[in-house]
Amino acid sequence: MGTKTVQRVATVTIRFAGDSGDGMQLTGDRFTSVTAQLGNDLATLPDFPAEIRAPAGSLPGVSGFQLHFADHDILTPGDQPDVLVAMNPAALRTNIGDLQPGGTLIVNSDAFTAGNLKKAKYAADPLRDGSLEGYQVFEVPMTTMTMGALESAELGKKDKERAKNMFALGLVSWMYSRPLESTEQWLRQKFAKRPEIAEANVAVLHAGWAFGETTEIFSHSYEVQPAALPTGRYRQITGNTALAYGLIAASERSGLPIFLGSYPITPASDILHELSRHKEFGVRTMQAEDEIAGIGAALGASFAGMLGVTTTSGPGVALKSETIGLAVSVELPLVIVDIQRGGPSTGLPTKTEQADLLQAMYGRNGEAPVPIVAPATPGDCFDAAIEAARIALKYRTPVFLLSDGYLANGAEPWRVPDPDGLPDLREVVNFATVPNHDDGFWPFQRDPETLARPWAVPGTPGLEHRIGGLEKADGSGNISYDPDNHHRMVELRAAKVAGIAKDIPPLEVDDPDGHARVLVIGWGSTYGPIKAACRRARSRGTPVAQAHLRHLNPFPANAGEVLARYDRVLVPEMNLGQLRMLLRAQFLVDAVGYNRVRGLPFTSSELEEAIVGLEQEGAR
Amino acid sequence: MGTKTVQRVATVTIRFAGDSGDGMQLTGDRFTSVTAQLGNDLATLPDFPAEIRAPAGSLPGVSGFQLHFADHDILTPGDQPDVLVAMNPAALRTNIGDLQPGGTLIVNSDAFTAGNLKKAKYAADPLRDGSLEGYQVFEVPMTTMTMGALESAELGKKDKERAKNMFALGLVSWMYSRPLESTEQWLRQKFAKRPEIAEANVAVLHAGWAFGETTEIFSHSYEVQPAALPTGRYRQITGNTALAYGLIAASERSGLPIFLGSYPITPASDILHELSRHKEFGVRTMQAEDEIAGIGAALGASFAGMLGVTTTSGPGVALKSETIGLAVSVELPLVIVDIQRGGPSTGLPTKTEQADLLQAMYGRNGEAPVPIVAPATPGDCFDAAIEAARIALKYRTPVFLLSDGYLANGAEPWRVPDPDGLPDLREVVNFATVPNHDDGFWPFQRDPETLARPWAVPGTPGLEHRIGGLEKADGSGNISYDPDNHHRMVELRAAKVAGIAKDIPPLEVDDPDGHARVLVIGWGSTYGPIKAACRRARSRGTPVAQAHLRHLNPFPANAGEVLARYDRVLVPEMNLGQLRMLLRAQFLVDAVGYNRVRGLPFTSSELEEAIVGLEQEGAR
Amino acid sequence: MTTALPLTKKDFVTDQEVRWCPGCGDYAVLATVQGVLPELGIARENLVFVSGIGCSSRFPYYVDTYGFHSIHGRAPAIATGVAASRPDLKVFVVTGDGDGLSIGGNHLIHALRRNNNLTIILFNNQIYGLTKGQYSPTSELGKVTKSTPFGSVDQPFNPVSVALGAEATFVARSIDNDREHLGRMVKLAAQHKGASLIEVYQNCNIFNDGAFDAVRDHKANQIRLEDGQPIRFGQDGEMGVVMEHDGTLRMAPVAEVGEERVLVHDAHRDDPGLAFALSRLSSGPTGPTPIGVFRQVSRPVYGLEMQRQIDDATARRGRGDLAALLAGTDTWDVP
Amino acid sequence: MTTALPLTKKDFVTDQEVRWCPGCGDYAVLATVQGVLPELGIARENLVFVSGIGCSSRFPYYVDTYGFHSIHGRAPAIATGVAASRPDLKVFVVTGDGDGLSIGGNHLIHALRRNNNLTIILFNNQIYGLTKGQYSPTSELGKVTKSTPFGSVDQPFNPVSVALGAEATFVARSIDNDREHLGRMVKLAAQHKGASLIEVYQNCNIFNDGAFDAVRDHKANQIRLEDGQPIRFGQDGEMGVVMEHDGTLRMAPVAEVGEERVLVHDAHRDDPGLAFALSRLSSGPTGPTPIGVFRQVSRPVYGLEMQRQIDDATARRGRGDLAALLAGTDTWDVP
Ligand SMILES: Cc1ncc(C[n+]2csc(CCOP(=O)(O)OP(=O)(O)O)c2C)c(N)n1
Ligand SMILES: Cc1ncc(C[n+]2csc(CCOP(=O)(O)OP(=O)(O)O)c2C)c(N)n1
Ligand code: SF4
Ligand code: SF4
Ligand SMILES: [Mg+2]
Ligand SMILES: [Mg+2]
Repeated sequence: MGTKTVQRVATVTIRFAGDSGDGMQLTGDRFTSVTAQLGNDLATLPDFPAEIRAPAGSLPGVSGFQLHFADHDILTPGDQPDVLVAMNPAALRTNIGDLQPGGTLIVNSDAFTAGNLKKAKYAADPLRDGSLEGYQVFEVPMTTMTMGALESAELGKKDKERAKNMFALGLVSWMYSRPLESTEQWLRQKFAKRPEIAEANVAVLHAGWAFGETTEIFSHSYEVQPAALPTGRYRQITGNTALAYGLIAASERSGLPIFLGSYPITPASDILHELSRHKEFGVRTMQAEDEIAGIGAALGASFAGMLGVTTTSGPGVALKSETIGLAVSVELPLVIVDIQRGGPSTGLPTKTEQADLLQAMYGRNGEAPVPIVAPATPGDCFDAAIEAARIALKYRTPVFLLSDGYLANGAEPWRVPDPDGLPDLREVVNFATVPNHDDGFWPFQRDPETLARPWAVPGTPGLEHRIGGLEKADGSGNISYDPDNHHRMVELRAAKVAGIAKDIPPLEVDDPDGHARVLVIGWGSTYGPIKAACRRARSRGTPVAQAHLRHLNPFPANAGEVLARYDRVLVPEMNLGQLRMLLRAQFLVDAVGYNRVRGLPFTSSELEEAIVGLEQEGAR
Repeated sequence: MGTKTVQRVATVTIRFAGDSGDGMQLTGDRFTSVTAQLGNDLATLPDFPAEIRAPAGSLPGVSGFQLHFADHDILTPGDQPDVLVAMNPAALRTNIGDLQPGGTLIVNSDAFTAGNLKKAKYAADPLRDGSLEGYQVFEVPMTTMTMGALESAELGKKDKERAKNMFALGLVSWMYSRPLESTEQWLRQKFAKRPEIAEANVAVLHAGWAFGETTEIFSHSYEVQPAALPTGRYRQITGNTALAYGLIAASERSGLPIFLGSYPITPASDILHELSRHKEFGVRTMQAEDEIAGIGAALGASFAGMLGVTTTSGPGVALKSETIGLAVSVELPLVIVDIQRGGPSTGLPTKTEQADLLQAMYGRNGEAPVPIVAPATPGDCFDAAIEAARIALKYRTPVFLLSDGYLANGAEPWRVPDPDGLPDLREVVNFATVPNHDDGFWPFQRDPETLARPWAVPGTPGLEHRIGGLEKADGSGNISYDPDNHHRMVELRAAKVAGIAKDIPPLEVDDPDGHARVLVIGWGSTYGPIKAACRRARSRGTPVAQAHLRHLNPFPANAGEVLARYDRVLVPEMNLGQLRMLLRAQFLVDAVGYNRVRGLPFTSSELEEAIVGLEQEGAR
Repeated sequence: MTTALPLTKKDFVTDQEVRWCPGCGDYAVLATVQGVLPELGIARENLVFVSGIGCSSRFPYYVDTYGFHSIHGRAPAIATGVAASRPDLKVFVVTGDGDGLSIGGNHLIHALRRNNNLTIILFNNQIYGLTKGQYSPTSELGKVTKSTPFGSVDQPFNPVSVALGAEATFVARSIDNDREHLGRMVKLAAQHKGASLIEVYQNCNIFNDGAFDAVRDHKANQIRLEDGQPIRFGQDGEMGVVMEHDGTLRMAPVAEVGEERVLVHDAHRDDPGLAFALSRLSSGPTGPTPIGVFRQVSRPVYGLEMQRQIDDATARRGRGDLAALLAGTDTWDVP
Repeated sequence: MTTALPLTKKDFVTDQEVRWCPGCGDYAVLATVQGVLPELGIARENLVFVSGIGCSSRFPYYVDTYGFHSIHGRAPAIATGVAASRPDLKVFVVTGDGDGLSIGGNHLIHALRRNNNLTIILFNNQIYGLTKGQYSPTSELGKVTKSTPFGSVDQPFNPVSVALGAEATFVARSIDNDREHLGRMVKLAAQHKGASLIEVYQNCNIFNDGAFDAVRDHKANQIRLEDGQPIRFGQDGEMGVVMEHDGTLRMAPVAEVGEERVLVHDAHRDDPGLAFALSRLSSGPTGPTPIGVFRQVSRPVYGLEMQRQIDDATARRGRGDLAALLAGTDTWDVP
């Protein structure tokens, strides 16, 4: 380390922002990776435009990556960054509003040309007009320094210039005492085929570090101690990777190969990408011609005895609706992964939202109940995927796994699980091998306990049978138009799904004070902000209870009883009140919502205000 | 008329049942038509198998047609027939359970052969084994008599035999004093190209009548006086025809030609068929390659300034989900007609159900509100279609029109409306013709009153603009990824639909006693059975209030206030409680359901029991 | 419990009542398929029939194998999942002209392109049967139906042309009641490695009776394509198909043009040009129309390639190790 | 307020920032289309661009006419509604290889079959651009992408063959940066009565750079189809396309086979056989590949026929009378 003083801080939020072509996602990823390895707890929030590359320097072209890391366990990517790195005027303009008052702003001053200012719709240069007075501004001519560092390198000008994100990374790494070695290694591996590029990037990385250490501008650097996380081996993981791994784990633990039928769509495509790399686990991935074919193939594979999976986002779910109804009707296992994004319609493809809950519940013709599981954090996507597969296999039913764009791309440290400790799914698979009736094999002769039907896969001699989407006679599964049989089957399908409540953990409440009058209840990715907000409220002296639903259909058996215990129930959701609607209908509680649909995760401070406000409104 | 005595009765329910090939639907239709012209009130319930023609004589091949007619206004096709005409053993077997104890059973005794008995799974001949003792059984050798009547006709044996339904019709016409002339005319017109067939049918029709009049078996016939319906010109109409006419009326009254994009599906296809016959109204019908193309073309036509309509049933709605979301996002008028049938999945295609309400509400990604209108009776499909079109045009929004299989095929007398008395929709169309902003034309500059956006159609010079499914900036409609704009647009779209509550009539309550403690509230085709049940309950001394929702989204402004007035709220639905869920969530009332999903309309007696039971359970 | 081979037709008959209209062409196709299945020498449990929705799509209920009566148009997609995940199974798809070419057209062309192991039997009756008689994408121009009371105004598809345009590796056509020919086609298709499509002219005697009579009832109008044979037809083979110098095909009396000019059929030609040209000989089954195998070529099979990639990866990297996967390469320990 | 004709290219440029990657082939196509639109002599307000989703589908935002950026794959369906209800408009569809041939394949083939008045510009970059680089149905076999890290295992479509198999009446191919040729194709397509499809080879320099270089950069590999002209190509037209006696097409040095044997292109031939054979000359843009109009024939136009039926009905029965319709023929009066 250098000669300047090092100041210890508990928690820092940094945002890297620049043009889509500036490599901000990569910069953020690398910083995250190193930070994770240093043992900090962390959470990230990448935020990129819907275009591949909007015009350079334009406002819609800005891409950002926010990272919150700390010496204790944290729950969100941070409300307002302490540090903003802005690689050009457009990045400054779209991000400065979020920076903490008094926060640190590092800009690439070389990019503040008249042309770029105009593209960013700045009338005057903000570096000159005093508008940044409330911040600690560091103007760093990053492009110049980068070119300087590469003066003698045998590289084109463009390639040289492109390395400037490494300068920013080097500088910020120095500021927060992050070592460079692992990024060096990573660069050399990534550019193995073009070592000149690797070395140029390494050189610039070091130049950035050296700039921090040697210039007068920065008086000191910071240090964030490792967090006291539970003992174990850790890695950093994003939600989509964790989800893919969860599926592979479910496959390994059930003995059924995965068949993924999918059609690319942001922000779900990465699961397809990830799974298609792991063929040595017997994973079959099919990029289908469309979403309907994707789920159709997955359902066909389930019929054939695979772990059928389909991955998509909201518009894809809409297209799959009819086939989901078929899966309900033929009662085959199927995991339907919906990485929710901003809607309606194409909406905001790269932004997060929670507005597909009711689509998952009701988006099909007829009475067609489907269990729903939702992960709470990126790492939890792993366990939630296993849980979704468990329910699908055990109850022979399609199951929704509702993640979202924030979980998908957000990263956090993750304690690597021991495979042997994961649920054993072999017993729930339980293929039928022998006839179950005097008449041979009755595909709708249910297990009296779970109401699940037997699963006989092609290739099993003697159990040849036919299934389909027409109503089936209870038991034999033959086509039946009998009115009372139809009613019975409708009720049986509903009862099967409702019965899962017996098979899931009760809803837990976190109420350290024990006398909270307000309960905050959420689902999915709002977990972090809600939990953080509750902590903040409590530390302000406002008692509040918190609960989080992992199972949205059915609800845990004790959910009604939990809700009844509190005077007021607050349901924060990144939609207009979808869970709230379900809770009100089922439990007749006057739950109120905190609803913002901005394509971004909640900040803990806005939720804190909502909690404190409701508590002050008082008891019933 | 003949020589036998004629007994006057107030109300009769007859069911014709036979093989799919026996022409029961036609027989029922003819009887209905004549009955309507006699001025009786009536309601019908056709019930046919999903197969075109299941094997002759088999149980799944049975087709039935029930008709209830009376000298007063009636509401349902009748709970239990007074008269059952069974053309073969299979028809007897599947229908006898519904016949009133002591009811009249007329069988074609010729069809009770060993083979047919076996196909109907009768171990013994029911005509011989005493099992029909509780009924008044008339064995009529209809086939023999038919062949006899046609002995000298120049026709093949098959054609002759096929006329036996006319024998049944003639006989029953005699029994209920229905004249034959109009059926004679009808036959001659239908078989204009094959007069020998027409004449054969006429001859058999008369033979049936003569059989009733002359043989000893029947001691007397019946007469049902005309009902005292409101003054006016009447015709008989089915729900699907009324709905098609309603669309044409909306087109005429708005000045916009209809463009129907549709894909055939039971029980919606007849609307496509009906509309495609009326090209002289400028109606364009396109049988698309699938449901998605159907709605896509309709939406494209709306963009181009037509009255865009798509018609389908539940599975088709599932497929259209994504495009409905697009329509919500681009805010164009579109009428989406869903003739609900038994689900989930392919389900029971020819049976009725109400289980698409929540799909209509929520079956799309993101927050995508869509108004919902539901007709209550076959004739009401006309007005409901106009109302759906009115909302769509005025608010620039897709609107769901939720009918069902029972309304679609059921018939009733309908007072022919005066076109000039229908709503004038010209003013709500109101195409934009000039720029609305300094920057030219802003397609999302809303009307402050309705929140509707302007509708500028191609061909209008100077208003060229682009719309799409990405989030749009409030006002200009340019693509916008701004978080606050997204939240605002989500709220604006919701507010626009919620605001329709101001523009629809309040919920009316029928509570003749004025002190009912129980409110029965329904929607859609359960209107008749619910109303009838309330009458029955009241006549038993049970006070009960009744209300029926025509608008399901938004609810009428006073709905919550109405619900709050009663101790108990009963929601009968042919689903597992979809409206109930919405009412509970929105109004926090502990509504209870009466839910049967049997593919058949409710009987008024089962609802009567439910009402009386709830009233006896008592107040809160 | 495997049914002992060889099987007989009876082994493939289920206890379900067949519910088609009396006289429907579907009966004959069912009987022929049930008759041919034993000849494939595949155990019943390894056969799967997947269908969509339509009269024809009721087929699986009547064949005693594994079966899946799915939803409208989606059978090729669902069957793709079965076949791609279980190359040990023999998978059939049964579909109609509406099911396969209208709503399901995309899945069909992609299934053909993908060349997965599927035998697709397309019952073309040029009408929507189950929904009671609307026109279909194979109905002739001007067709008057319930949904086109003034006649249809759009060109029909030629299913064989569509398939060839979509890179199909096996395309054939046959006729519902020609037991021998249809049986042979089904067997050839079933034995093809990859995707095979048979268009079957099927009479719907209720809603489109007689649509194929010109070909079905008149052998002289059946241009029988036999690989390696001159393409002759007519009462006594007096007619032949000849190629003009500009590549167009023409039907001509053999006596007039000479035997040597009669085109010799080559189903195995790599280039689908000839097969396509043959598919255009008739634009509807109203005159001389080719039946038989238009094309049969060999291409990589989707499901097998998928399996190969799995085998390769496993051979190269060893069977997946879950613990190693979960840990990845960048871990740290919290003590 | 109608913009005065003649218009200029500038009249078709919107105020929206164009958001494609620098260097993307889409820019050139946009400029060419904007340049050709004035030549159509159609007022701006009577032009409509409908697109699906994909990089290419952003197109309508940049063209100052009426526009509809719809959802993935559905543009042909939506445009069909526009064109069928308003024959007075000129409707374009802009789509990609994923949008148009993967998810939207069915709508595309039906739009072609139906022959509605639509000009479909298919941007084929053999990749999914917007979703950052998965393989598409036109990607070559073995393509390594994010979703196929071990290489794709399925045959691609040849878009021209697909279109011809689907009864298309106008099919052409061109190249993004060949302004003259592309402009000519767009103009011909736009003037065609019925559905027209142009496949445009479009370079995606981010995810599939250079996919078309062999044809794009090497004029010698461009087999230019010109109606009525011998099909010659190469540096100096030294190569030609000849037809073998069995109907197969072959590329050969003209000097070797003789000029008279070189095939003369006939785009208007009723039978699509020749066009189809030409589409098979190259199985991917890696060697000599035909560009130009493969086929242009005349068939009834859907929207116009629809209009005709309305006009006929109105002429025959008179304009509809609502009161008469509602009353029908069987009424009775209640006094
Ligand atoms: C999603 C959906 N759309 C429409 C239908 C209605 N439908 C059932 S079968 C069919 C067409 C049948 O025609 P075809 O495929 O030719 O089969 P056929 O009955 O003639 O054998 C239609 C439109 C449906 N069941 N599901
Ligand atoms: C229903 C739906 N599925 C998937 C997507 C995601 N998606 C957007 S564009 C696209 C493919 C783009 O490829 P292509 O059509 O070739 O256009 P390009 O970007 O290459 O121009 C996909 C899969 C979507 N937006 N909607
Ligand atoms: S409707 Fe036609 S295709 Fe369907 S079963 Fe009857 S005859 Fe066969
Ligand atoms: S990703 Fe490819 S196709 Fe899309 S804008 Fe960039 S270069 Fe063009
Ligand atoms: Mg058919
Ligand atoms: Mg592409």
